[in-house]
Amino acid sequence: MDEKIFAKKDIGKLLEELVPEYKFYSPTKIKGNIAFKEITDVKEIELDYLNSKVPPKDVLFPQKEIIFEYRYEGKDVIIEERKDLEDKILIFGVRPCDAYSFKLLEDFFASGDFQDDIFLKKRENATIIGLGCNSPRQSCFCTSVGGHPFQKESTDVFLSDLGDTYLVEAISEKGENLLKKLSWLADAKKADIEKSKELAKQAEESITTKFDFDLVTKVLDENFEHPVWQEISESCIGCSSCTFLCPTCTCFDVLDENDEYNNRGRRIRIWDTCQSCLYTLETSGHNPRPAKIQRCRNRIMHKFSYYPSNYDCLGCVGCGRCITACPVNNELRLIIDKILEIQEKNGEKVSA
Amino acid sequence: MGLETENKDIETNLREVAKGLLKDKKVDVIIGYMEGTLPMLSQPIIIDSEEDVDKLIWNNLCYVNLAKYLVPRVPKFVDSEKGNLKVGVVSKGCVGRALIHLASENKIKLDEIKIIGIPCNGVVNRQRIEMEIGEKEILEVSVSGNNVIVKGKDFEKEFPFDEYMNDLCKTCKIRKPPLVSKSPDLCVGECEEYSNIVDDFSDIAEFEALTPEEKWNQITEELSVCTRCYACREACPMCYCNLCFVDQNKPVWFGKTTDLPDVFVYHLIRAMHMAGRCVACGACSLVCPMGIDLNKINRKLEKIVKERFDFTSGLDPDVLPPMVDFKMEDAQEFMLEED
Amino acid sequence: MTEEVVESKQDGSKKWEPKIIAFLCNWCSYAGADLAGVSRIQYPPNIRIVRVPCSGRINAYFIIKSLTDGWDGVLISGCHPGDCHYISGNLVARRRFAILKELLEFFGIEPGRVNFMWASAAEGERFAVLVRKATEIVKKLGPNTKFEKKW
Amino acid sequence: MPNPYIPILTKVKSMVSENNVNDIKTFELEFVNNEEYKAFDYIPGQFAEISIIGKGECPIGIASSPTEEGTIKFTIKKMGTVTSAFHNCEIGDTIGIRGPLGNGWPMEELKGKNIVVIGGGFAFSTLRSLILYVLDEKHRKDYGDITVIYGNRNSGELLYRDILEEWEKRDDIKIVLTIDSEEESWTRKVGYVAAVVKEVAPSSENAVAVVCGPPIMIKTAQNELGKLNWKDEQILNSLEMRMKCGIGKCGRCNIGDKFVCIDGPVFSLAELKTMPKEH
Repeated sequence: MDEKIFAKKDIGKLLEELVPEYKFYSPTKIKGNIAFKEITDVKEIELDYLNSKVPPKDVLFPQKEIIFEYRYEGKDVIIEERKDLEDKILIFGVRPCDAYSFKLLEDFFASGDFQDDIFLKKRENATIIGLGCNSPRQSCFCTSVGGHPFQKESTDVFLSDLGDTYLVEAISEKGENLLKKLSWLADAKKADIEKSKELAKQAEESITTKFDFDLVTKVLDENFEHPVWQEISESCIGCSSCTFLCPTCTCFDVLDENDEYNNRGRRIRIWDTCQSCLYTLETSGHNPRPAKIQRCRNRIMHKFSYYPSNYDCLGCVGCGRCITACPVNNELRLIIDKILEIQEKNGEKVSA
Repeated sequence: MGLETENKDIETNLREVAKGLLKDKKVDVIIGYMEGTLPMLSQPIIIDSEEDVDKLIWNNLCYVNLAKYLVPRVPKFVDSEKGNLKVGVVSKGCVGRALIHLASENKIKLDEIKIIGIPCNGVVNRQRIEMEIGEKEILEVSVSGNNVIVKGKDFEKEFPFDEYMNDLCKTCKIRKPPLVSKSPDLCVGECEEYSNIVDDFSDIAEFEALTPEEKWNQITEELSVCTRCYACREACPMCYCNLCFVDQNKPVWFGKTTDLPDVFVYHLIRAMHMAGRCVACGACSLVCPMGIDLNKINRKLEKIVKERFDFTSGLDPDVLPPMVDFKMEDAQEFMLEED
Repeated sequence: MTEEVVESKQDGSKKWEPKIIAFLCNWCSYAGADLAGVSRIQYPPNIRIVRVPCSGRINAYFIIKSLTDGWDGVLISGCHPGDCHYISGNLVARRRFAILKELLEFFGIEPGRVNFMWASAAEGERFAVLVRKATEIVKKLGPNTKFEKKW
Repeated sequence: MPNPYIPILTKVKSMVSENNVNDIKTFELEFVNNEEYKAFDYIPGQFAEISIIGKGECPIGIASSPTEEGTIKFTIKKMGTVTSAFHNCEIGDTIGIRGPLGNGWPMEELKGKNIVVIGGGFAFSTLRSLILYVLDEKHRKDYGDITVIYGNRNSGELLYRDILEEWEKRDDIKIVLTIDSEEESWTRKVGYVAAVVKEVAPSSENAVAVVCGPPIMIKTAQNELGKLNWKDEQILNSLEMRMKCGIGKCGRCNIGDKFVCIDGPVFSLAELKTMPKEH
């Protein structure tokens, strides 16, 4: 299908057309931060943004999610499964790094003998409209983790911001069908396509943070007990901002929430974090990861060593959120530098 | 005031003092701040050799409360043979207060640390500036005269420091660590104990005058974005409980979800626990990834404690904190009485 | 919490009645409540009493948990200052109550939701009067809905 | 595939207190829907996420053997919120189960081998399942000699007493019971499990040791086995870890890149030695 063009001022038209069919999630400003929220009013849409504070992961894997609801009738329990998983979802304006995170999440939740029904159903019913990233931040490093500021993977429709207009491309079948419905879109001119390519090139060049993650994985695998971890975890205060804002973190806790006066309740899952001491604390009092050093290590190992060995890809999309969020500036780039230093030192030893 | 030059002087002096302390073995390690990798941040650093003192910096972005690293002590502060090491703590007023208050709660021993006092003129409210810049990337921050200059790819903006200072710093009277006679600490630069700011809590008066409904709306709106990551708790030097009340599960006191009632209750009880203990460092708000402003609540606590019990936290390690103390004649105007 | 609706005897109209949880100290106020009962002094049936060893035992958690659980009001009563069975439990508690009361108000909870009082074992009359007063205050505020979760 | 987070409903059929202190009970659960029982196909050593709906969920090893028809059993010690709620249960209460989860004891690989079962304390539940399975007349011929070494703090902590008595009467299984310190009327062995292992000195020839118990017991027993020339591959452990989902999604039970819930809970000592010491 050919590329189309879509004027930014027509966003209201788009919304109007899609809202009856989809739950329309778009970037919107909440208390000064960009967040992906369900909207119905065009005024809420925020088009000028770098990226959202909390990743759009929370649309498909919200902080608090109901697993099922239950009712007590005497000693009997009646379990009611969720019915809203079939709702169609549209997420507008997802940056390529976050779109790629959907692929990671999908692969993770679908892996193994048990599939996470809740996430996968939602993902299946979601249409992702990606948006090219014209100005990556200094903290972005998507190109090092196999991404690109204009990567189209796991989006359905991809937009490139050309100023007043978006260049629209259908990527998947779902996207093509969506565009067919929007018959009023004009065809793109050759110049527009060229411009989009130019922007992609510029964006890629503007990314200065680059790592060789194959090497990182190798070094991590060999240095689980290295003293560098003490150094890395030293200034960490264990606040877990990094994991809560991470588009690929999936850990959760399961709780029962009761409405005791009405003999009903719901089993929910909420985000949990490996940076919390309670995460692994067992009832007996034993804690396999009792200190910050183990918890810091677990996060890094999980993304850059366990993920590659279990799912054959890095557990990171290079969005840089953990870098900007860390209040004590104990950020990923520094950590990776420190890890790579081990290799350098070892290399020196060998050559000497 | 010329912040930059003043800071540069302090920085040079600080390095000298630190070097001297390490050289004379008066301290084993020093915890201070170093240059951050992002324009609006600084990074805590622990140094134990004289060569590293040049990494120490001092500027208006040093907002982490270093007392956090002493309760409990990070591994580098404990030697496997010598036990607790003597730690030099680069302390602005609120860090010093935190240390002293923690000493009054018997959490640290003042003779095991050395307070290296630094006169502080407030830290930049980075969240407010970031929010005002909005969706643009900040690449450079500098301070010139009374202005914070923020530069990005295609913009440059000045923020008057007086206004874009952290709210708690605006009313802070204790800008240098209070010197406790018992432990002869030292101060980089001159050390007067109080500056003569008159604090009549007028900054929260407007909020206090609102109706309960309006207050509820404002507070819940502020808290609505909370993700329950507990960064506020982890950054707070006074939050050292092994098991926080929100994490207790026998019984489960309060919900752990991000539903409004649960979030509200978490912040309410955390505030309750801060009464008479908050040292007004503002770390809780400054570390919040969502930019929630908790300063108003902290100010209210300060006010209650000041007015009711005439207490300011972190001034004297020998005075009992107000919540473990009592007086027969404490005010009780809030009690129900017969008409 | 299920709302308490009481049918009025006079005209059959249904009226909302507040539910108030009362934490009473074992030594003074609980005995005071007892005395009020024994002396047949009427007080509103809206309160549900929880006996605690001392007002110093009352944690802010109890009070806030009661509110989140849907009680319309919380009433706390202990020995008069100076009369505490454990000498100073109520004095420590008083500081805690003072802070909590002001904080609740600052957070936008109506100040009348949580009430504190002193009543000795000999003050059955005072107990009844103050319970009546607290009930009136809470009744005026209406049901406590701020902590309700969406279902 | 059905939603793996939805529990199967069962009812408490019976509850038996197992020890003198009365903080360990064995719960017998009967499925509400018999079809679901038929589909609940498990082997010894697997676990299930069991929940009192409204109180929460916890992972517990299945104590019954698939050879015991009709119901499944769990032995639960009163520890945290959920397990305490279990101890407050009444007959007929509804219990949710999700499972069977994890990899059980490798029953196929054990065929033709001698089995040495070493258990300590209340971790004996999945071992009970294993022994019952092996002793069943359908399976007994598939396995070699069976030696059971079971230690406890005192005689009051001994689980499954009636079944142990039955086993002691049989001649195709060797049962060695031990308690930590001497007691009147205790006629069996006294001493820690490791010491008894040394004394019994099971042969490593064509054998597999199955070790389950408190961490210190596991460690010392393994050392003793090592001294008796057992190879790491011959020693099997069942690990415990905090879990929420039991199906490899909630993240917390990882040891290195392995999840205890889906890659375990049974690991050989050889495997454990290649994994980080985070368990």
